[in-house]
Amino acid sequence: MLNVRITTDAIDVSSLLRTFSDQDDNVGAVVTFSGQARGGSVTALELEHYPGMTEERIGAMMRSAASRWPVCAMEVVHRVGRILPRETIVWVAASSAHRAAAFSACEFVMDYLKVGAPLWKRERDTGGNWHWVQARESDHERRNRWSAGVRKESS
Amino acid sequence: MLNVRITTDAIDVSSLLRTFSDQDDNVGAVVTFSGQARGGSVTALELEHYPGMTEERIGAMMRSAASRWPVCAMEVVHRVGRILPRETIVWVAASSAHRAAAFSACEFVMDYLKVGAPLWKRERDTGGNWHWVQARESDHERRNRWSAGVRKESS
Amino acid sequence: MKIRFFANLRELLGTDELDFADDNFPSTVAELRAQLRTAGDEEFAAAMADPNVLCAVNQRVADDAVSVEAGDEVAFFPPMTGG
Amino acid sequence: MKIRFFANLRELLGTDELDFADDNFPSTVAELRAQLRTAGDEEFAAAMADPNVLCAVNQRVADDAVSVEAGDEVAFFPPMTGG
Repeated sequence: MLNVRITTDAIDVSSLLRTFSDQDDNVGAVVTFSGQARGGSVTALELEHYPGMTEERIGAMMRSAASRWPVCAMEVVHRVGRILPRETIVWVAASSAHRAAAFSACEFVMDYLKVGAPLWKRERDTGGNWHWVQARESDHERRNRWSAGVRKESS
Repeated sequence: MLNVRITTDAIDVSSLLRTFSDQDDNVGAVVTFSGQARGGSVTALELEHYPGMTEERIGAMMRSAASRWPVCAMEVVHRVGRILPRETIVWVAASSAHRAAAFSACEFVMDYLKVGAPLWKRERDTGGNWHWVQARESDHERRNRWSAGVRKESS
Repeated sequence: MKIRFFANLRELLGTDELDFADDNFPSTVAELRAQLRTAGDEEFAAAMADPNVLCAVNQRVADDAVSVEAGDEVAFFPPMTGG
Repeated sequence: MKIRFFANLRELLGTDELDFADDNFPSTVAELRAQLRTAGDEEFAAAMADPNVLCAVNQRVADDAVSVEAGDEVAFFPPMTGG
Protein backbone atom coordinates (compact mmCIF):
# COMPACT_ATOMS: atom_id res chain seq x y z
CA MET A 1 0.00 0.00 0.00
CA LEU A 2 1.53 3.27 -1.15
CA ASN A 3 0.11 6.52 0.08
CA VAL A 4 0.99 10.17 -0.59
CA ARG A 5 -0.59 13.30 0.80
CA ILE A 6 0.18 17.02 0.46
CA THR A 7 -1.22 19.14 3.23
CA THR A 8 -1.20 22.68 4.58
CA ASP A 9 -1.96 21.35 8.07
CA ALA A 10 0.67 20.70 10.72
CA ILE A 11 2.10 17.17 10.51
CA ASP A 12 1.78 15.08 13.68
CA VAL A 13 4.50 12.44 13.22
CA SER A 14 3.51 10.64 16.39
CA SER A 15 -0.02 10.11 15.15
CA LEU A 16 1.24 9.13 11.67
CA LEU A 17 3.55 6.51 13.16
CA ARG A 18 0.75 5.04 15.25
CA THR A 19 -1.44 4.58 12.19
CA PHE A 20 1.37 3.41 9.92
CA SER A 21 2.65 0.79 12.37
CA ASP A 22 -0.76 -0.78 12.76
CA GLN A 23 -0.38 -3.20 9.86
CA ASP A 24 -0.41 -6.86 9.01
CA ASP A 25 1.54 -9.72 10.59
CA ASN A 26 4.23 -9.70 7.91
CA VAL A 27 5.76 -6.40 8.98
CA GLY A 28 8.99 -6.86 10.91
CA ALA A 29 10.55 -3.44 10.35
CA VAL A 30 9.32 0.14 10.11
CA VAL A 31 11.68 2.97 9.16
CA THR A 32 10.56 6.58 9.28
CA PHE A 33 12.08 9.89 8.31
CA SER A 34 10.86 13.27 9.49
CA GLY A 35 12.33 16.44 8.12
CA GLN A 36 11.74 19.47 10.26
CA ALA A 37 12.47 23.17 9.91
CA ARG A 38 15.61 24.28 11.70
CA GLY A 39 15.72 27.55 13.58
CA GLY A 40 18.59 29.94 14.01
CA SER A 41 18.98 32.35 11.09
CA VAL A 42 15.76 31.11 9.46
CA THR A 43 12.55 32.33 11.06
CA ALA A 44 10.08 30.65 8.71
CA LEU A 45 9.80 28.59 5.55
CA GLU A 46 7.26 28.74 2.79
CA LEU A 47 6.71 25.70 0.59
CA GLU A 48 5.09 25.91 -2.82
CA HIS A 49 4.19 22.92 -4.97
CA TYR A 50 2.73 21.89 -8.31
CA PRO A 51 -0.57 20.26 -7.30
CA GLY A 52 -1.14 16.96 -9.01
CA MET A 53 2.36 16.57 -10.36
CA THR A 54 3.81 16.46 -6.85
CA GLU A 55 1.59 13.56 -5.81
CA GLU A 56 2.21 11.82 -9.14
CA ARG A 57 6.00 12.16 -8.92
CA ILE A 58 6.18 11.00 -5.30
CA GLY A 59 3.86 8.11 -6.13
CA ALA A 60 6.22 7.10 -8.95
CA MET A 61 9.18 7.21 -6.53
CA MET A 62 7.36 4.93 -4.10
CA ARG A 63 6.45 2.51 -6.89
CA SER A 64 10.07 2.48 -7.97
CA ALA A 65 11.19 1.74 -4.40
CA ALA A 66 8.57 -1.00 -4.09
CA SER A 67 9.88 -2.62 -7.25
CA ARG A 68 13.45 -2.62 -5.93
CA TRP A 69 12.79 -3.83 -2.38
CA PRO A 70 10.03 -6.00 -0.88
CA VAL A 71 8.19 -3.33 1.07
CA CYS A 72 4.80 -3.92 2.71
CA ALA A 73 3.71 -0.27 2.76
CA MET A 74 5.05 3.22 2.18
CA GLU A 75 3.72 6.64 3.04
CA VAL A 76 4.77 10.20 2.28
CA VAL A 77 3.15 13.28 3.80
CA HIS A 78 4.53 16.64 2.71
CA ARG A 79 3.48 19.95 4.13
CA VAL A 80 3.19 23.11 2.04
CA GLY A 81 2.54 26.74 2.95
CA ARG A 82 4.06 28.56 5.92
CA ILE A 83 6.19 26.42 8.25
CA LEU A 84 7.84 27.55 11.47
CA PRO A 85 11.05 26.25 13.10
CA ARG A 86 10.65 22.78 14.69
CA GLU A 87 7.57 22.05 12.59
CA THR A 88 7.64 19.00 10.37
CA ILE A 89 8.09 19.54 6.64
CA VAL A 90 7.99 15.97 5.40
CA TRP A 91 7.31 12.45 6.69
CA VAL A 92 8.40 9.28 4.90
CA ALA A 93 7.65 5.81 6.27
CA ALA A 94 8.43 2.35 4.90
CA SER A 95 7.61 -1.08 6.30
CA SER A 96 8.92 -4.47 5.31
CA ALA A 97 9.46 -7.97 6.64
CA HIS A 98 13.12 -7.13 7.23
CA ARG A 99 15.01 -3.98 8.04
CA ALA A 100 17.29 -3.73 5.01
CA ALA A 101 14.40 -3.15 2.62
CA ALA A 102 12.69 -0.66 4.94
CA PHE A 103 15.85 1.41 5.42
CA SER A 104 16.67 1.44 1.71
CA ALA A 105 13.15 2.23 0.54
CA CYS A 106 12.75 5.11 3.01
CA GLU A 107 16.10 6.68 2.17
CA PHE A 108 15.61 6.14 -1.58
CA VAL A 109 12.27 7.96 -1.61
CA MET A 110 13.64 10.80 0.49
CA ASP A 111 16.69 11.20 -1.77
CA TYR A 112 14.52 11.29 -4.90
CA LEU A 113 11.93 13.55 -3.33
CA LYS A 114 14.53 16.22 -2.55
CA VAL A 115 15.44 16.71 -6.20
CA GLY A 116 12.55 15.22 -8.19
CA ALA A 117 9.27 16.35 -6.65
CA PRO A 118 7.98 19.76 -7.77
CA LEU A 119 8.23 21.60 -4.50
CA TRP A 120 10.05 24.87 -3.84
CA LYS A 121 11.13 26.37 -0.59
CA ARG A 122 11.86 29.88 0.47
CA GLU A 123 13.24 31.03 3.79
CA ARG A 124 12.58 34.13 5.82
CA ASP A 125 15.69 35.59 7.47
CA THR A 126 15.85 37.40 10.80
CA GLY A 127 15.34 40.71 8.96
CA GLY A 128 12.02 39.46 7.59
CA ASN A 129 13.24 39.06 4.00
CA TRP A 130 12.42 36.01 1.93
CA HIS A 131 14.99 34.09 -0.13
CA TRP A 132 14.45 31.18 -2.48
CA VAL A 133 16.46 28.15 -1.43
CA GLN A 134 18.94 27.04 -4.07
CA ALA A 135 19.13 23.37 -5.06
CA ARG A 136 22.21 21.70 -3.61
CA GLU A 137 24.65 19.66 -5.65
CA SER A 138 25.01 17.25 -2.72
CA ASP A 139 21.32 16.36 -3.00
CA HIS A 140 21.83 15.40 -6.64
CA GLU A 141 24.84 13.32 -5.69
CA ARG A 142 22.82 11.46 -3.07
CA ARG A 143 20.06 10.74 -5.58
CA ASN A 144 22.60 9.50 -8.12
CA ARG A 145 24.08 6.97 -5.68
CA TRP A 146 21.01 4.83 -6.24
CA SER A 147 21.69 4.33 -9.93
CA ALA A 148 25.40 3.59 -9.47
CA GLY A 149 24.78 0.13 -7.98
CA VAL A 150 27.06 0.87 -5.07
CA ARG A 151 26.06 3.23 -2.32
CA LYS A 152 29.05 5.08 -0.90
CA GLU A 153 28.99 5.39 2.81
CA SER A 154 28.00 8.89 3.82
CA SER A 155 30.58 10.63 5.95
CA MET B 1 22.33 13.05 24.10
CA LEU B 2 22.51 9.26 23.94
CA ASN B 3 19.93 7.22 25.76
CA VAL B 4 19.43 3.45 26.15
CA ARG B 5 16.72 1.59 28.02
CA ILE B 6 15.86 -2.09 28.42
CA THR B 7 12.28 -2.74 29.45
CA THR B 8 9.78 -5.55 29.97
CA ASP B 9 6.93 -3.13 29.25
CA ALA B 10 5.25 -2.75 25.88
CA ILE B 11 6.99 -0.16 23.69
CA ASP B 12 4.79 2.68 22.44
CA VAL B 13 6.67 3.96 19.38
CA SER B 14 4.22 6.77 18.84
CA SER B 15 4.86 8.16 22.29
CA LEU B 16 8.63 7.65 21.92
CA LEU B 17 8.65 9.58 18.65
CA ARG B 18 6.72 12.45 20.17
CA THR B 19 9.26 12.78 22.98
CA PHE B 20 12.30 12.24 20.78
CA SER B 21 11.26 14.79 18.15
CA ASP B 22 10.79 17.51 20.71
CA GLN B 23 14.36 18.77 20.58
CA ASP B 24 16.43 21.80 19.86
CA ASP B 25 16.40 24.11 16.84
CA ASN B 26 19.37 22.38 15.19
CA VAL B 27 17.50 19.18 14.37
CA GLY B 28 16.53 18.98 10.72
CA ALA B 29 16.15 15.21 10.40
CA VAL B 30 14.84 12.38 12.57
CA VAL B 31 15.17 8.75 11.47
CA THR B 32 13.57 5.95 13.45
CA PHE B 33 13.58 2.19 13.24
CA SER B 34 11.03 -0.07 14.93
CA GLY B 35 11.45 -3.81 14.86
CA GLN B 36 8.28 -5.72 15.58
CA ALA B 37 7.40 -9.38 16.02
CA ARG B 38 5.98 -11.00 12.89
CA GLY B 39 3.13 -13.46 13.12
CA GLY B 40 2.41 -16.48 11.01
CA SER B 41 4.31 -19.54 12.19
CA VAL B 42 5.61 -17.76 15.27
CA THR B 43 3.08 -17.28 18.06
CA ALA B 44 5.35 -15.54 20.57
CA LEU B 45 8.92 -14.45 21.22
CA GLU B 46 10.89 -14.45 24.41
CA LEU B 47 13.87 -12.15 24.75
CA GLU B 48 16.60 -12.69 27.31
CA HIS B 49 19.47 -10.29 27.98
CA TYR B 50 22.60 -9.77 30.04
CA PRO B 51 21.63 -6.88 32.31
CA GLY B 52 24.25 -4.17 32.46
CA MET B 53 26.30 -5.47 29.56
CA THR B 54 23.41 -4.91 27.15
CA GLU B 55 23.09 -1.24 28.08
CA GLU B 56 26.86 -0.81 28.06
CA ARG B 57 27.28 -2.39 24.61
CA ILE B 58 24.43 -0.44 23.05
CA GLY B 59 25.78 2.74 24.65
CA ALA B 60 29.16 2.03 23.05
CA MET B 61 27.50 1.54 19.65
CA MET B 62 25.73 4.89 19.95
CA ARG B 63 28.98 6.61 20.97
CA SER B 64 30.68 5.06 17.98
CA ALA B 65 27.90 6.30 15.69
CA ALA B 66 28.09 9.78 17.25
CA SER B 67 31.81 9.89 16.56
CA ARG B 68 31.29 8.98 12.88
CA TRP B 69 28.35 11.26 12.10
CA PRO B 70 27.24 14.60 13.57
CA VAL B 71 24.13 13.41 15.40
CA CYS B 72 22.18 15.60 17.82
CA ALA B 73 20.62 12.73 19.80
CA MET B 74 20.18 8.97 19.70
CA GLU B 75 17.90 6.63 21.60
CA VAL B 76 17.52 2.86 21.83
CA VAL B 77 14.71 1.11 23.69
CA HIS B 78 14.78 -2.70 23.67
CA ARG B 79 12.07 -4.87 25.10
CA VAL B 80 12.81 -8.19 26.85
CA GLY B 81 10.55 -10.96 28.14
CA ARG B 82 7.48 -12.30 26.35
CA ILE B 83 6.54 -10.50 23.13
CA LEU B 84 3.51 -11.20 20.95
CA PRO B 85 3.11 -10.75 17.19
CA ARG B 86 2.84 -7.06 16.14
CA GLU B 87 4.40 -5.90 19.37
CA THR B 88 7.54 -3.80 19.16
CA ILE B 89 10.85 -5.45 20.04
CA VAL B 90 13.24 -2.58 19.53
CA TRP B 91 13.20 1.15 18.80
CA VAL B 92 16.17 3.12 17.47
CA ALA B 93 16.02 6.86 16.80
CA ALA B 94 18.64 9.30 15.55
CA SER B 95 18.43 13.03 14.95
CA SER B 96 20.80 15.32 13.13
CA ALA B 97 20.94 18.62 11.29
CA HIS B 98 20.82 16.73 7.98
CA ARG B 99 19.32 13.46 6.87
CA ALA B 100 22.45 11.60 5.77
CA ALA B 101 23.86 11.46 9.29
CA ALA B 102 20.52 10.49 10.84
CA PHE B 103 19.96 7.63 8.37
CA SER B 104 23.49 6.30 8.74
CA ALA B 105 23.60 6.52 12.53
CA CYS B 106 20.24 4.78 12.93
CA GLU B 107 21.08 1.94 10.55
CA PHE B 108 24.61 1.57 11.97
CA VAL B 109 23.35 1.13 15.54
CA MET B 110 20.68 -1.31 14.43
CA ASP B 111 23.19 -3.39 12.43
CA TYR B 112 25.59 -3.55 15.37
CA LEU B 113 22.84 -4.22 17.88
CA LYS B 114 21.68 -7.31 15.97
CA VAL B 115 25.02 -9.06 16.41
CA GLY B 116 26.80 -7.27 19.22
CA ALA B 117 24.36 -6.67 22.07
CA PRO B 118 23.90 -9.58 24.52
CA LEU B 119 20.28 -10.41 23.78
CA TRP B 120 18.88 -13.80 22.81
CA LYS B 121 15.58 -14.62 21.23
CA ARG B 122 13.49 -17.75 21.21
CA GLU B 123 10.32 -18.34 19.25
CA ARG B 124 7.23 -20.34 20.08
CA ASP B 125 5.82 -22.27 17.14
CA THR B 126 2.16 -23.03 16.48
CA GLY B 127 2.57 -26.31 18.40
CA GLY B 128 3.60 -24.41 21.52
CA ASN B 129 7.27 -25.45 21.35
CA TRP B 130 10.09 -23.01 21.92
CA HIS B 131 13.14 -22.77 19.65
CA TRP B 132 16.23 -20.62 20.07
CA VAL B 133 16.74 -18.34 17.09
CA GLN B 134 20.04 -18.94 15.32
CA ALA B 135 22.30 -16.03 14.48
CA ARG B 136 22.19 -15.22 10.76
CA GLU B 137 25.25 -14.81 8.61
CA SER B 138 23.51 -11.99 6.74
CA ASP B 139 23.37 -9.96 9.95
CA HIS B 140 27.13 -10.29 10.34
CA GLU B 141 27.60 -9.23 6.73
CA ARG B 142 25.48 -6.15 7.29
CA ARG B 143 27.50 -5.23 10.36
CA ASN B 144 30.76 -5.70 8.48
CA ARG B 145 29.72 -3.31 5.71
CA TRP B 146 30.38 -0.46 8.11
CA SER B 147 34.07 -1.27 8.45
CA ALA B 148 34.63 -1.78 4.73
CA GLY B 149 34.40 1.94 3.93
CA VAL B 150 31.90 1.27 1.17
CA ARG B 151 28.33 0.32 1.88
CA LYS B 152 26.96 -2.02 -0.76
CA GLU B 153 23.44 -1.25 -1.77
CA SER B 154 21.07 -3.76 -0.24
CA SER B 155 19.02 -5.64 -2.78
CA MET C 1 -3.48 27.59 -23.84
CA LYS C 2 -2.18 28.29 -20.37
CA ILE C 3 1.45 27.96 -19.26
CA ARG C 4 2.16 27.70 -15.57
CA PHE C 5 5.04 29.16 -13.58
CA PHE C 6 6.28 28.32 -10.10
CA ALA C 7 8.54 29.74 -7.41
CA ASN C 8 10.83 32.63 -8.45
CA LEU C 9 9.49 32.59 -12.04
CA ARG C 10 5.93 33.01 -10.79
CA GLU C 11 7.08 35.76 -8.49
CA LEU C 12 9.02 37.65 -11.17
CA LEU C 13 6.18 37.32 -13.65
CA GLY C 14 3.62 38.45 -11.09
CA THR C 15 1.24 35.64 -12.05
CA ASP C 16 1.16 31.86 -11.89
CA GLU C 17 -0.03 31.35 -15.44
CA LEU C 18 0.09 32.96 -18.87
CA ASP C 19 -2.35 32.61 -21.70
CA PHE C 20 -0.48 31.62 -24.84
CA ALA C 21 -2.24 31.71 -28.21
CA ASP C 22 -2.98 28.25 -29.58
CA ASP C 23 -1.49 29.22 -32.94
CA ASN C 24 1.96 29.15 -31.29
CA PHE C 25 1.63 25.33 -31.36
CA PRO C 26 2.86 22.77 -32.23
CA SER C 27 6.19 23.92 -30.84
CA THR C 28 9.08 22.58 -28.75
CA VAL C 29 10.19 23.21 -25.20
CA ALA C 30 13.22 25.10 -26.58
CA GLU C 31 11.06 27.39 -28.68
CA LEU C 32 8.71 28.09 -25.79
CA ARG C 33 11.64 28.96 -23.54
CA ALA C 34 12.86 31.51 -26.09
CA GLN C 35 9.42 33.01 -26.69
CA LEU C 36 8.61 33.29 -22.99
CA ARG C 37 11.64 35.47 -22.23
CA THR C 38 9.69 38.46 -23.49
CA ALA C 39 6.66 37.64 -21.35
CA GLY C 40 7.98 39.62 -18.37
CA ASP C 41 10.59 42.18 -17.45
CA GLU C 42 14.36 41.90 -17.82
CA GLU C 43 14.74 40.08 -14.53
CA PHE C 44 12.21 37.50 -15.65
CA ALA C 45 14.00 37.17 -19.00
CA ALA C 46 17.28 36.56 -17.19
CA ALA C 47 15.67 33.96 -14.92
CA MET C 48 14.12 32.16 -17.89
CA ALA C 49 17.50 32.13 -19.63
CA ASP C 50 19.00 30.09 -16.79
CA PRO C 51 19.66 26.64 -18.28
CA ASN C 52 18.70 25.09 -14.93
CA VAL C 53 15.09 26.17 -15.37
CA LEU C 54 12.99 23.04 -15.89
CA CYS C 55 9.98 22.47 -18.08
CA ALA C 56 7.23 19.95 -17.41
CA VAL C 57 4.94 18.80 -20.20
CA ASN C 58 1.85 17.04 -18.94
CA GLN C 59 3.47 16.88 -15.48
CA ARG C 60 6.63 15.15 -16.69
CA VAL C 61 9.96 16.96 -16.78
CA ALA C 62 10.78 17.42 -20.46
CA ASP C 63 14.02 18.43 -22.16
CA ASP C 64 14.34 21.08 -24.85
CA ALA C 65 13.69 18.70 -27.75
CA VAL C 66 10.26 17.62 -26.53
CA SER C 67 7.42 18.83 -28.70
CA VAL C 68 4.44 20.66 -27.24
CA GLU C 69 0.97 20.70 -28.73
CA ALA C 70 -2.04 22.83 -27.96
CA GLY C 71 -3.89 21.18 -25.09
CA ASP C 72 -0.72 20.00 -23.33
CA GLU C 73 -0.19 21.09 -19.75
CA VAL C 74 3.08 23.03 -19.70
CA ALA C 75 4.92 24.50 -16.72
CA PHE C 76 8.31 26.16 -16.09
CA PHE C 77 10.07 26.21 -12.75
CA PRO C 78 13.50 26.33 -11.10
CA PRO C 79 15.26 23.21 -9.73
CA MET C 80 13.11 21.55 -7.07
CA THR C 81 13.91 22.04 -3.39
CA GLY C 82 11.35 20.04 -1.44
CA GLY C 83 11.81 17.91 1.64
CA MET D 1 33.54 -16.97 41.89
CA LYS D 2 30.36 -17.10 39.85
CA ILE D 3 30.19 -17.78 36.14
CA ARG D 4 27.04 -16.77 34.29
CA PHE D 5 25.25 -18.53 31.45
CA PHE D 6 22.63 -17.28 29.05
CA ALA D 7 20.10 -18.60 26.55
CA ASN D 8 20.44 -22.28 25.56
CA LEU D 9 23.48 -22.76 27.84
CA ARG D 10 21.52 -21.54 30.84
CA GLU D 11 18.64 -23.77 29.85
CA LEU D 12 20.77 -26.87 29.37
CA LEU D 13 22.62 -26.27 32.62
CA GLY D 14 19.38 -25.68 34.50
CA THR D 15 20.79 -22.60 36.20
CA ASP D 16 21.98 -19.13 35.21
CA GLU D 17 25.17 -19.22 37.25
CA LEU D 18 27.76 -21.66 38.58
CA ASP D 19 30.02 -21.27 41.58
CA PHE D 20 33.58 -21.91 40.52
CA ALA D 21 36.28 -22.29 43.15
CA ASP D 22 38.64 -19.31 43.31
CA ASP D 23 41.68 -21.62 43.21
CA ASN D 24 40.84 -22.34 39.56
CA PHE D 25 42.23 -18.85 38.86
CA PRO D 26 44.19 -17.21 37.28
CA SER D 27 43.15 -19.01 34.14
CA THR D 28 42.28 -18.25 30.51
CA VAL D 29 39.01 -18.23 28.60
CA ALA D 30 40.19 -21.37 26.75
CA GLU D 31 40.87 -23.25 29.99
CA LEU D 32 37.52 -22.24 31.46
CA ARG D 33 35.72 -23.44 28.33
CA ALA D 34 37.37 -26.84 28.66
CA GLN D 35 36.70 -27.16 32.38
CA LEU D 36 33.09 -26.11 32.09
CA ARG D 37 32.19 -28.90 29.70
CA THR D 38 31.90 -31.23 32.65
CA ALA D 39 29.65 -28.85 34.58
CA GLY D 40 26.46 -30.26 33.02
CA ASP D 41 25.21 -33.22 31.03
CA GLU D 42 26.37 -34.39 27.62
CA GLU D 43 24.10 -32.00 25.79
CA PHE D 44 25.56 -29.10 27.75
CA ALA D 45 29.08 -30.37 27.03
CA ALA D 46 28.28 -30.47 23.32
CA ALA D 47 26.83 -26.96 23.42
CA MET D 48 29.89 -25.62 25.25
CA ALA D 49 32.15 -27.27 22.65
CA ASP D 50 30.58 -25.18 19.89
CA PRO D 51 33.30 -22.73 18.81
CA ASN D 52 30.60 -20.10 18.26
CA VAL D 53 29.93 -19.92 22.01
CA LEU D 54 31.11 -16.52 23.23
CA CYS D 55 32.72 -15.54 26.50
CA ALA D 56 32.49 -12.14 28.12
CA VAL D 57 35.01 -11.06 30.76
CA ASN D 58 33.87 -8.05 32.72
CA GLN D 59 31.09 -7.54 30.17
CA ARG D 60 33.44 -7.42 27.17
CA VAL D 61 33.51 -10.24 24.64
CA ALA D 62 36.88 -11.96 25.12
CA ASP D 63 38.68 -14.46 22.92
CA ASP D 64 40.26 -17.67 24.13
CA ALA D 65 43.63 -16.13 24.95
CA VAL D 66 42.24 -13.63 27.45
CA SER D 67 43.25 -14.30 31.04
CA VAL D 68 40.67 -14.50 33.79
CA GLU D 69 41.34 -13.71 37.43
CA ALA D 70 39.30 -14.34 40.52
CA GLY D 71 36.91 -11.43 40.92
CA ASP D 72 36.35 -11.01 37.18
CA GLU D 73 32.78 -11.19 35.93
CA VAL D 74 32.66 -14.07 33.43
CA ALA D 75 29.79 -15.21 31.25
CA PHE D 76 29.26 -17.71 28.41
CA PHE D 77 26.54 -17.46 25.80
CA PRO D 78 25.66 -18.30 22.20
CA PRO D 79 25.85 -15.77 19.35
CA MET D 80 23.61 -12.80 20.07
CA THR D 81 20.22 -12.51 18.37
CA GLY D 82 18.67 -9.26 19.59
CA GLY D 83 16.70 -6.68 17.68
